[in-house]
Amino acid sequence: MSKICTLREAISSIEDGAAVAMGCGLESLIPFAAGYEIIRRKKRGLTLVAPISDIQFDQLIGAGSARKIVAAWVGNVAAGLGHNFRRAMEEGIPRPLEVEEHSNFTIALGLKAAGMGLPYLPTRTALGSDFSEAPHFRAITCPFTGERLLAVRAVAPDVAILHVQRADSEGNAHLWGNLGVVREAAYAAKRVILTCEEVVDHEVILSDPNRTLIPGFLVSHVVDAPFGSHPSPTQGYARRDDDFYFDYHRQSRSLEGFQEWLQKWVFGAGDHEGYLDLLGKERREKLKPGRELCSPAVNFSV
Amino acid sequence: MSKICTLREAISSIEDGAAVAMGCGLESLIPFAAGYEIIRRKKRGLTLVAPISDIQFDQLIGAGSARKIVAAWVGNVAAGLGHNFRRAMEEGIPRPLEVEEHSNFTIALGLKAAGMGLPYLPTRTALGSDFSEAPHFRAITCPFTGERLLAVRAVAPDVAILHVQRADSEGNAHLWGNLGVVREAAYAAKRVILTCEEVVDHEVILSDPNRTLIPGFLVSHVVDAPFGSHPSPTQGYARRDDDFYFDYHRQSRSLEGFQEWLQKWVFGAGDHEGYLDLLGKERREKLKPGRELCSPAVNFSV
Amino acid sequence: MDYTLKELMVVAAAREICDGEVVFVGMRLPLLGFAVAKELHAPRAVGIFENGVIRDWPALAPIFTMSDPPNVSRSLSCCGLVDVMSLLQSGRVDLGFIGGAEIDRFGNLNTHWVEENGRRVRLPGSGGAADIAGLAGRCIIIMNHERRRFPPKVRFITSPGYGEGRGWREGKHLKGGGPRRVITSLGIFSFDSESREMILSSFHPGVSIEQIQRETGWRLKVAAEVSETRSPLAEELAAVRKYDPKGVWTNN
Amino acid sequence: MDYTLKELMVVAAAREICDGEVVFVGMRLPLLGFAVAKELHAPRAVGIFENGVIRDWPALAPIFTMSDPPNVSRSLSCCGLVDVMSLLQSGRVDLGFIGGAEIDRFGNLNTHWVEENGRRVRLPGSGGAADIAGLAGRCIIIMNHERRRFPPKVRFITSPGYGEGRGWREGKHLKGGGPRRVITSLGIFSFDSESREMILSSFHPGVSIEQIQRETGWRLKVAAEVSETRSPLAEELAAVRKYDPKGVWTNN
Repeated sequence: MSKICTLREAISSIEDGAAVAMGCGLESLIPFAAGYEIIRRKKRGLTLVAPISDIQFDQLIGAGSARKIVAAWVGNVAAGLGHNFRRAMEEGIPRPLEVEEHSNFTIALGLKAAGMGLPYLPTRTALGSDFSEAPHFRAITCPFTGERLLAVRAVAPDVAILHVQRADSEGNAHLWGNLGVVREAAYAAKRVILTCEEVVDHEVILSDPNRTLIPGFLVSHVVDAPFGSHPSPTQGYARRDDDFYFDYHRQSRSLEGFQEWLQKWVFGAGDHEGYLDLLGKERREKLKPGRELCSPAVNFSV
Repeated sequence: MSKICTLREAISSIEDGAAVAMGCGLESLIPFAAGYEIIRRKKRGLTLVAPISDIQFDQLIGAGSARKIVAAWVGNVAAGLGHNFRRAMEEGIPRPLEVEEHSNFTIALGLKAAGMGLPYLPTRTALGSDFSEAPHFRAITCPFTGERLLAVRAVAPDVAILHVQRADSEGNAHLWGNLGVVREAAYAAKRVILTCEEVVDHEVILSDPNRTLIPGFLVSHVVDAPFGSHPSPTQGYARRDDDFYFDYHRQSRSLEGFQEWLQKWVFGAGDHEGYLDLLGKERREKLKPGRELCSPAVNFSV
Repeated sequence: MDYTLKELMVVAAAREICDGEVVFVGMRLPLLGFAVAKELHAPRAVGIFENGVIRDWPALAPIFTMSDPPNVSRSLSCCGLVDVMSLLQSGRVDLGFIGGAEIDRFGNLNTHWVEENGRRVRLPGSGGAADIAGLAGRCIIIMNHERRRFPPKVRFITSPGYGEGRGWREGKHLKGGGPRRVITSLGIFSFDSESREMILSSFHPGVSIEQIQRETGWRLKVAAEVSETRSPLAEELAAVRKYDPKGVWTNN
Repeated sequence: MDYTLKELMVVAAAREICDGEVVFVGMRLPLLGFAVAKELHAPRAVGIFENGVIRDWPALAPIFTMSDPPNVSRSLSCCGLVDVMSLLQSGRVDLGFIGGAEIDRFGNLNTHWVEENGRRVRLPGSGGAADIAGLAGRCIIIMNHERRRFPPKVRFITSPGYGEGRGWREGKHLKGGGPRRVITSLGIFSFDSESREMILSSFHPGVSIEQIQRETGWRLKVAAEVSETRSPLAEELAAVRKYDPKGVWTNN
């Protein structure tokens, strides 16, 4: 049963107020195309979940889609602060924002707990950090050693939006490169929406089962979205578009600048195809990876 | 700095009384060659750690190497009971045996806990199972939800002996096929001894970093041991030798029969090369996989 | 009969699998049952194995263990034991097949130790059975039906069924639904939704209820609508024989 | 001087890495420092990144983030965040580099919020810094040295140093060794083994102790053997420039 659909259909399945994990590869594999469509579909009251999301959360905050952030870091990795995040936190613009503060490790453990079907996981990190005083952490004691540990409450998103290199029509997905918390998010969420560089035959998936990090039975929608992580990189398919981040940083400094940015790149583009047109062929060509560096085959012979 | 050495050197580094994880791929990748060398080197008082080990633990128990088993299952997967395990448990022959009882999931969590640097991990499994009354389990309560859970004490072996498809001289290892608890054991143990089908150039490792499941800095010894998992399979290199298991089951039914088996296949063979000679070329050829089923390349281009 | 008892059991196992379900398979008869279900009424079922293999079609060749190369090659996903057990613990596994050396009237299984002639016999232990028994959406138990294997109360609970009956699983905080069916060499049992006791729902062709009672260590409860086990259909038998052409697993 | 201040800082960072060590690298100056150390005195050092990348040689091309393809391709291992953090939490990481918006005299770092002109300014948060600060064998902190960034006590502890001094980390059950060195744009600090307070151990060429005091929000402790920071050697500078030929990171 094919789960392939348009980006619009996939994003329309997300309800206002949902908890959405996205940007789980850290600085790569960020599903920006899906984020833009969330803004176009005017989703409201979302809880956004990821360790760091580079500028994705800043965009969604500025567009008014987010009510709450569950994250370790919100900003612009190459350029510094996130201006929309600041405006929301400091002035409630465009609306007030709640933050469940984490470190990279604790949010990963929160997702991992949910994906393991557990209400919490213990850790030794974040002890002594002021943010660990928040109610999603609890001081606990090891029942064997008596050691003091920190319990991290499970983080169970309603949906995880994940960008991957290739998937079949049932949502079985191959990923490579750095994996961040992609797998943890896929297991933690009630369901997964995939955007992918390529939809491939089921046969391709079966030919290398060790790369199948997301089994299709966790997935509800599969969207064919080449360059869907732009401006973030996808190993083997797209380089990072550094200029895009710097331009965004400059333009989003003022609220008006951000609105203009949004008007051009999100609403004006209309959809992912329009966005790619707007980027232009030349820029897209520059972002394509260079000389192939292919993995050697391994033998699954029986 | 090369860590390549002989099987004898690697096994000699294990001290009497050590806790040794081996057989962590479940029914495949079992480091039988290393187990035989443990018997030849007359190691004593070992604690053996694995979910199931097919007949490997039965062999080591019969040879008198083991004092304690930390496992979920000890027997002969295709043929049934483990005769040496029964003799040790029922009659103390050749010596009494202590068992730390687990399920597959709880021992995996024990290893995972150690590998994460934690003294325990919580779970919902084994509640209501009589073996969970043992002191390596404790009833606990979730600090957030109040739910009843089970704490599994960390299992931290002194050494993990892992058979892998390929490794470089520093111990960076590529694995594929089913992974069992190989990775958990590598992270949990104080150090890792690798036996591998092939020693490859560092370049091969770098060409597919997603297959590197064990980084070399966890590894102390690398042994070039093709067919080192015989009679268990290694995906892409060796089929399962079913007859070997059935023969073992028959011969080990009596203590005398096991002694004869041991004399022939372990002491008589003298070393891994002698063992392969004893198997014979024809049998080895039959155990080699058939037509290649190669994974397609993925692109790591930048 | 133009089929063997084990073929009947395989078919009964296959019938328990619904389309699209995620199934912890196990070896031998359930493995065949999974193949039969995939072939016939459950083409979209997915099989999970404790070693980390997830498959959406049967192994490429007959296998003795779940880690044999034909069960690994061309699988949907190869991951680790913690991954598949996480799927189980988080409620993603609809169904699991398990067995044991002993079963009691509340469906508890023992694979740790039994007594024979007053002598303690040590068995292999849980493996993943306790995990599946506790956490799968529902469990199907497959057993040889002999009186010594059907005591009123197992000596040791390896894999919990309904413990001491009604409310016991809830009291133990077990997340999975517990045993749904016991498929034995003599008949098929379900469990009373109130008392949680095993109830005979069908007897295999040629087997009498009295015979089943003789091989059972407690006073048998029989369903009002008890009937003969439905014989395998021709297409079911064909599917069994496609995957076990030499009868390695299904010859009596 | 025939080198920039940032080149000096990169070289100082590189000198902290011993051969064979496993290092949580981070971006910018420490990333360059790692490359310099690999090139010169620590060829067997291994770099770990929070996104799951483990490398034993520098990225293939200049990068802005640790997930840029040149940092991923031809790495030693690509795994997940939980994997590398597990290595950290289990004591396998010898050294980590971190930074912050504010640091206080016990080496505590704040990257959550500060005040500017009485107005609260929200910063990005911890990322992985709190994890590294708590769990790495030892930490090296890299900071721009300005008085507003060096208050006596940070407003918010994101990444703990020695807290309130002696015994504080132990009381918090922190497993890692804590900050070993602070490399600033004015000098290099170590920590008193008793009081756990920052101590100036060297001032950069051309910088006076008085100047450092002026840019520090508390009464500076100065090591008895304080000296000028050792200038980069020619080979050290050559290595820096090999990896940052255009001075993207190291131009002042």
